[in-house]
Amino acid sequence: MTTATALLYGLGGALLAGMALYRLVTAADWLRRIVAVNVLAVGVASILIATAYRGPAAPADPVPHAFVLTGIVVLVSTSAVALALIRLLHARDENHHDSR
Amino acid sequence: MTFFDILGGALLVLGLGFFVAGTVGMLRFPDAFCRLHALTKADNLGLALTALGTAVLAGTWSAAVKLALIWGLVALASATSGHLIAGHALRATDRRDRP
Amino acid sequence: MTLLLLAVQTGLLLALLAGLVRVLRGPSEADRMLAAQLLGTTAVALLMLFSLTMDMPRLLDVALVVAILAAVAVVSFVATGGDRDHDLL
Amino acid sequence: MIPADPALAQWPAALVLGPVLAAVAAFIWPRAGAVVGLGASAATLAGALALALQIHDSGPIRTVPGGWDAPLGIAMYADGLAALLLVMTAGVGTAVALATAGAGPRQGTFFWPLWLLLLGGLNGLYLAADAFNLYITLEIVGLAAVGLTALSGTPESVRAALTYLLAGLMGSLLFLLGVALLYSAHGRVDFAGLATATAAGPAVSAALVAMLVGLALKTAIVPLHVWLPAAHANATPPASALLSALVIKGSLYAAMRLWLAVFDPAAALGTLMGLLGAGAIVWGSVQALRAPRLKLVVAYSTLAQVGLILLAFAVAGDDAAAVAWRGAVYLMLAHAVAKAAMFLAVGRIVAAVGHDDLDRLAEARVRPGPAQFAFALAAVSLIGLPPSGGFVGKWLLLEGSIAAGTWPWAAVIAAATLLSAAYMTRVLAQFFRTDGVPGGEIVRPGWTRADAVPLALALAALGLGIAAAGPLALLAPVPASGVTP
Amino acid sequence: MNAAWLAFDALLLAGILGVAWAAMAPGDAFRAIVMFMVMGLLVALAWVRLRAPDVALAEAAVGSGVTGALFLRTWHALPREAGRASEATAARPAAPRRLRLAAFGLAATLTGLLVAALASLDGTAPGLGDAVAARLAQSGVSNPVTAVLLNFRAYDTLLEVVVLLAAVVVVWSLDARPAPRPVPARGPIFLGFARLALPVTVLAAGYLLWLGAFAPGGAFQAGALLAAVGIVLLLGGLYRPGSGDRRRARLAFGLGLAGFAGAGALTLGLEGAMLRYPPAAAKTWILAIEAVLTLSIAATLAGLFLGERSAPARTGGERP
Repeated sequence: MTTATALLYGLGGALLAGMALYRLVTAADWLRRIVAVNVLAVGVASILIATAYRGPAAPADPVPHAFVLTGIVVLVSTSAVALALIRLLHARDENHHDSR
Repeated sequence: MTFFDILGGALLVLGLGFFVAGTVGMLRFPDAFCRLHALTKADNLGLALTALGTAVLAGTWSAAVKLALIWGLVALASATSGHLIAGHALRATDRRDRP
Repeated sequence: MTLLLLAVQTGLLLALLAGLVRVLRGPSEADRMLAAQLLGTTAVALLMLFSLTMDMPRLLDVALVVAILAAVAVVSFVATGGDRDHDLL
Repeated sequence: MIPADPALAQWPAALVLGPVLAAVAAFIWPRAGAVVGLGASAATLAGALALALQIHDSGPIRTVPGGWDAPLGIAMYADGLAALLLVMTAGVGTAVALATAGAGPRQGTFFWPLWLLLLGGLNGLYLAADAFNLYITLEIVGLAAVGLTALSGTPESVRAALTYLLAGLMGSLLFLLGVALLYSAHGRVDFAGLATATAAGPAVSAALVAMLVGLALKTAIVPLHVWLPAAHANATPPASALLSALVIKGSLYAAMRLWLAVFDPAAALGTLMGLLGAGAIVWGSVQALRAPRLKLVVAYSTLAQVGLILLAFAVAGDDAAAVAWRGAVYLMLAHAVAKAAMFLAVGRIVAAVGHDDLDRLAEARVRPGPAQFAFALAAVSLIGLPPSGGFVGKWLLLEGSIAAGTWPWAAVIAAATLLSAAYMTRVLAQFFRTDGVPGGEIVRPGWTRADAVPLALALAALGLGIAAAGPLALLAPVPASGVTP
Repeated sequence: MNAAWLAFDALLLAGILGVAWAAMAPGDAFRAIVMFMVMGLLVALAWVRLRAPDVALAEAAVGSGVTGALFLRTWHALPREAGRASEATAARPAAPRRLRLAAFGLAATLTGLLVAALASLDGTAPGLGDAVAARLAQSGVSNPVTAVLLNFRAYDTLLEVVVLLAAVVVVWSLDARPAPRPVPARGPIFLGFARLALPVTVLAAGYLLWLGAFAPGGAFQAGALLAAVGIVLLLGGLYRPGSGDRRRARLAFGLGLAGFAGAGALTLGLEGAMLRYPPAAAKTWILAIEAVLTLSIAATLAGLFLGERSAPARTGGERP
């Protein structure tokens, strides 16, 4: 981390990751856990993007940017699956209650 | 400092004023309808002034065209959602009043 | 001049953060969505200023996309009733 | 480093592209799913075998898809270890696919694309020589595995799939965090460059910890295993077979590769891994001894078996470690084949008896002899009795730990054998008990074609012990040389 | 000046941290979702500040937009009382004190490790920026991020598209039956908006795709915008998928990967390495792949949104 800006956002990423981990373990509902996973991903991305930063004048390193772009798409895919499972879980539970 | 610098700066400061006013209105007004009223005016005008100021300072035609397009889109969305949110809030109030 | 732009920029960010209070408090879903719309517009304005202060005119493209998405998001929300009276699909 | 023979260089990429393209075809034309799936699985097996032979004859293959060499580009690397796992995956997968080909239409529609995506993802994982590339393959494997878990459609399986997805997602994000730290420390993520990079500091240590914890979550290493029993015990039998035989091995392989090729971990960390392994052996075995359902016993035994493999991380000293690693890899191989056989056999038993409640098995009127026989044969390999593949693996592991002078690990291996014998005996005893059958005579269904696959796999698990020389020859240089891509 | 920027960045970061915390806090689920979407917005601003406009675009479009829409769709499907954790969505009751302490310990350890790691970095690792710049001329495009994604590390991107397909396969495997439920028609205001905004969005998507070769933009961002169009069409009942469309949808989902992997196989045969483009035609290859990807990504993201059908429609005929 060569610049104060990069260090700032990098440390922010570390905090985000810690916060997300805390909520991930303690959250009581599935929806909140998926949000927490997304926050964790933002923390990781923050570290990568901060690593790539080379100051206000120089262009940034594009390779970590590509990593994060890939990560974003992977995460939306996984979140979609998780949310579909939550909906299905709820639908099954509801049917269960109906039939009682 | 050229004339355009001063003009652009003034427009941006004015734009900020509208955004601040809109935010204050949204925080202070008592119900969704008043807030809607404050919001649609504030963000339209605020963004218009900001876009204008940016265009003056950027000083290129391509920037100006893009800024106009952005403002148009936001204005359209704001008008639409203003109507729709009002309808939505109305329905929600109706529901609450019903036993 | 740059300092003035930076000050305006910081002012916009402060307004944005203050607007979060309405998202937090609600109380109705319409209130939260309304606040989110204002935040989206403020973010677009911030991106416009970034294009000047960071000297990256391409950021206007980012502003354009954010504007479109904010519009689509809010309109989709309210168009579906914004509540659970209507099924989504 | 690009091999002179261009035909050779195409094998690794083709092993990833083939299954992926087949998955698309199976998804678009569900009716052709079984044909496409079986064909692609068999073709992948043939390709993997050809690759293994090439590597056996002429050494590891390194290619750079895209034509840009690392660190900017991505390298693929195939050595004996990768080749062995490629063959294992395609082989076990083809067998499971054969067993599935007759299943119902709903499962068929989505089983085939999911399995083919899993196959392509695992192949990519084994061939990865780049940390970020490895991350994406882990995600492919994870998503396909979740899909397979939820395929049975029962509420339990949906809940298990959700838990599994979340655990896996957290694991892969921790892994990605490690990749980010590695990039920020070294400015590159290719294994070869990382291995030679000198600067080791807090960032690299943190990366190692994050990646190992992430992979441990995905491999279900006790105490990060909570998702596994529900996922493996509630999926359909073919899905369970694939999940426990192959998916677990993917992340375990990744940890092994990083451990051997990228990092230079402290001996204390190795000891810690060994202790975790010993803990997993005890916990998994005790749970297997107490589990009320047959499928749960089999699922918990996976925890114990993974713990056994972990012991290799603890063996220090070049020569001793080399022997122990070969044992660990052979255990992975034997476990994959035997566990697939076992889950498929359990599927047959459940289909015949109607439940897998262990206490009520002795009361069952129907006794599916062939499936029980296959289960017993697979149990021989899992316990590690001669002449099975499990025996060879355990023996090598034992030899390594004795050569290193670490007697406690040898004692753990012996204890693991006794414990696995105990929980397997508990199951087998129920198969033979007939005193609980309330009156009437016992029905013994004869052989059917569906029994062939589990039996063949169980026999293969035994055969791995008899024909160990071939596979072990591939592993000869692990890890003394040639392991760095 | 620097101090002013630093203050601005610190303020933005504080905002992100606060919004993230609020998004994960227990309580009203709708509030959490809106907070999450706002977080995406702020994070996009942060990426812009760190000179990563490509990532900012993707974060706004995919991270905040599409993911937010997915969350809202799930929120709709949950019961009214699910504002708080309902029985169905609850993983377990509120965390006991001991668990919270353990979680805090874990989180503090993680943050501590990361802070120590980041503080130890002295900026000696140069990264791959120079390597990219040196070969940019040979890549066929002039936007370095696109060059990395579709040329230097195109294999990673191919696998990323595999992940996308795997996700849609799983989501669609969760329930394969079509939904008979009719979509209510929308009012004139909505239709007026749609008539104006949707064509603009489609144009913007095309613009982003074209832009990606030399400026921030590209297939994924364009695909996400197109997906937004698709989602509005679906929500507004302007497009009603019939039973025959499922096949076509599968085709659209698979097309991107088939095209990309097919290009991989073709280059493997022609050039002897997967995704090594003929140097003179690199730009054509990249644009062709990106065009197919954009359409397929748009369809896939919309397919992930549509997903399996809502429960009452599915089980209506089965109840005793």
